[in-house]
Amino acid sequence: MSEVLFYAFAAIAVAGALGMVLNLHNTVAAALSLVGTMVALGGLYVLLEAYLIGVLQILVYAGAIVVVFLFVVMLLNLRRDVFPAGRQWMTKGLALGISLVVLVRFLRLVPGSFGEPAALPEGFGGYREIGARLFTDYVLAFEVTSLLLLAAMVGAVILAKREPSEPDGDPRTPVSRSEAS
Amino acid sequence: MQGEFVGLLLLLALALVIAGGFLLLHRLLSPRREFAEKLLPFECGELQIVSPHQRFSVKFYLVAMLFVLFDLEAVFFYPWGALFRELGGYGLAVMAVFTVPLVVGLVYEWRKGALEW
Amino acid sequence: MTEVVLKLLFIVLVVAGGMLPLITWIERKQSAVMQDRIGANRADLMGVTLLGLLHPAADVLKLFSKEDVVPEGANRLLHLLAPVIAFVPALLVLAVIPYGGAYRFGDTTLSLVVADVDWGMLFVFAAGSIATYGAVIAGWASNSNWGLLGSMRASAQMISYEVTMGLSLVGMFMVAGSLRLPEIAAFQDQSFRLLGFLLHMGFVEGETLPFHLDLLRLPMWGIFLQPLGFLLFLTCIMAENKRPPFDAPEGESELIAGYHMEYSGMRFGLFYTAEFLEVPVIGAIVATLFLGGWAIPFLSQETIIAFVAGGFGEGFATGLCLVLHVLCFLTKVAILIWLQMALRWTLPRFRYDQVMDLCWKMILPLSILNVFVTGAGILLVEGVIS
Amino acid sequence: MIEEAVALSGILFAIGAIGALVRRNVIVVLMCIELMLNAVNLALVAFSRLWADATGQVFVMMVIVVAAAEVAVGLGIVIALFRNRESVNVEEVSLLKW
Repeated sequence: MSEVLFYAFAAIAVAGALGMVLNLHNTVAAALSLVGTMVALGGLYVLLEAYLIGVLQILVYAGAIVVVFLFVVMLLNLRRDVFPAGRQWMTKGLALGISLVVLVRFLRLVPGSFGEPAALPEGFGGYREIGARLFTDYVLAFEVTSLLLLAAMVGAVILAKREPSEPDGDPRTPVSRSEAS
Repeated sequence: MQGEFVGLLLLLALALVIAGGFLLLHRLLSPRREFAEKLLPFECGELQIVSPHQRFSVKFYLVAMLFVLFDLEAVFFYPWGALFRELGGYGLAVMAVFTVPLVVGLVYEWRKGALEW
Repeated sequence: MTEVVLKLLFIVLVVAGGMLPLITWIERKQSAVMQDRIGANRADLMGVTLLGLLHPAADVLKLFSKEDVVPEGANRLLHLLAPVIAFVPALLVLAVIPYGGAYRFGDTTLSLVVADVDWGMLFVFAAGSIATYGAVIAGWASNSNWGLLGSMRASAQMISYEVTMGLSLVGMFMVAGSLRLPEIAAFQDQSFRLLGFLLHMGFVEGETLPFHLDLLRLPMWGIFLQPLGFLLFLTCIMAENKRPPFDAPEGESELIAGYHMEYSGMRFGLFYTAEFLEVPVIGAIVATLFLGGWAIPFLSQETIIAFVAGGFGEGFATGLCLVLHVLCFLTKVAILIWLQMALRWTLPRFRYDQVMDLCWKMILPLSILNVFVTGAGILLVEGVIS
Repeated sequence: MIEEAVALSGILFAIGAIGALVRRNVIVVLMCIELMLNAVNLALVAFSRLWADATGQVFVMMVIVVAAAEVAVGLGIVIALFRNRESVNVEEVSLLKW
């Protein structure tokens, strides 16, 4: 049962990833296939007994991070972004080649290189164990996290927000018609 | 524990079947009398003057960005809240230290006008 | 396995099959009563109208017989996918909500929840965040100005209230000490002494309170332990459902219908079903978290079983308890559905900037404050709870 | 199942890396970077299961935070770029390549 589910989720994850990379015309659809990958990964985490991480994967990656991507795509109106035909085929071929060679070597390493999985303690992967680790052993990392979030908050506002002197449409209407192209 | 997820998967399958079945049944039952005017996007009986392919105000990005960052804050709050009894006063202090920068960030956004609509 | 299937069928039949049609009828009847009208009473089957109870069936038939229009220039695949994405999470949430406690029949324990997962409440949040995509894609895929405006408003509102919805609940997690919904519900199946903190902080000598003060009790429900959390959470979860007074994304008078404007027939029907499905789901979540779930006030499970088992035997007592608990839960859900309807027809629509201000400038700071006040409170008067 | 999970993480990482190198839409490049971070998360979870040690899962939480911060700032940069150059093509944003 769980083997079948594993392969089903893995197939969805790979299909979503490929759909994102290969979709050249529609960035919204690319973002949505990424959502498929994220949800499938959440299922894989649950199969690997990482229950809290599984739900956080869906909550944060699928439910929050990709939403921001989608917002920016819609914000910039990238409904159809067809770029001029590619140049630099050399560079790209090289990138593709090296990545594939590394991948094949990696995949040949994996089979049989791990032993049997260790026996699981009670409550493994639940929020109690993760939380206990996070708030005691790794409390410094946890505190520094909030500084990272603060830095991101300040940085994003400075980068994205215009000064009040610049026109940004009527503050009462959500769509700024002045930017319509 | 994984047995608990059988119910979730079954309900997911059921929901997909219901939704798909409804759409399929509708497809089979509904009449089809299409003509060009009917297929136009609804604009109070007029042709579209402004294309919907236009850019949006950056406010939506700012809200989305704030959402992601505060959502992560909340993600750390959930297990902390459930473990609060075990952590006690130490936990409260840890979380206070964690929250201060985020409150500073919120005040900063507020003063910068990123929360204005 | 069969047990899971039976529980699944029960909730789907009760909620989706029973409550859902009833709610559309109640909505119309209640609005009629509040506006001094008669309300839905025309649909009849050979002269029988049943107070308009045939209207839900007529609505479904009508939706099926409408033409399936996909507007020109729409993205056909995403246009089809959006209502499914909006509908599935709304139904999926039902799996983690306990509609009864855990009951021992001999050697087996029957727990009345489909999926007793460790992080039930986080699953509710995750499902809600997935539902955002339904709104975003619906407006974007249908190539319409109104639809796009509605979907941008809807998604910004939904993601904003998602954050505060989570944060306003942290206080309740702290009090109940769990993220697991059955545990939170079972925690509320007891009562506390209003003045118990006098004892625990050492103001009263001895082991127990005087008898008349000991009688002063309240059920240990979230609404009494977390009154602010209850108000904030109810506001947030109603805003998340985008029903009035938070219906700026689809305000009829400004955006016509918002993000599902270009939808007809059953495609629209799925959006409509999702929106109405969320009414009982919200009722069930709020009841479980703040109104004690299946718990009967002042009569805990042990009390009932111990009282009835004396005369009728253990098995009968447990069965009776099960039935009473499920009925109690459904009653609470019904009360909360009524509350949502009453609010929906009482309050005028918020302006969009007011919706966002309410979220980021009022509820967010208040919910963070609530967390720390609750924390300090628990540490100070730990004795009140227990 | 663990070996398969690690292999899958390698495949996803490779897809992400290829996409980040080949695609020219900045937003897609950022999405590919997210995919690579996710591949690493999958490997962390798989190894955490292998050794029955929850530390890997704590790391995953940290990676999630980093990913979110990266998205917020990265997309802020994209918006600022777009405002100045009306393009999201990485090849047109080569000012630093002088």
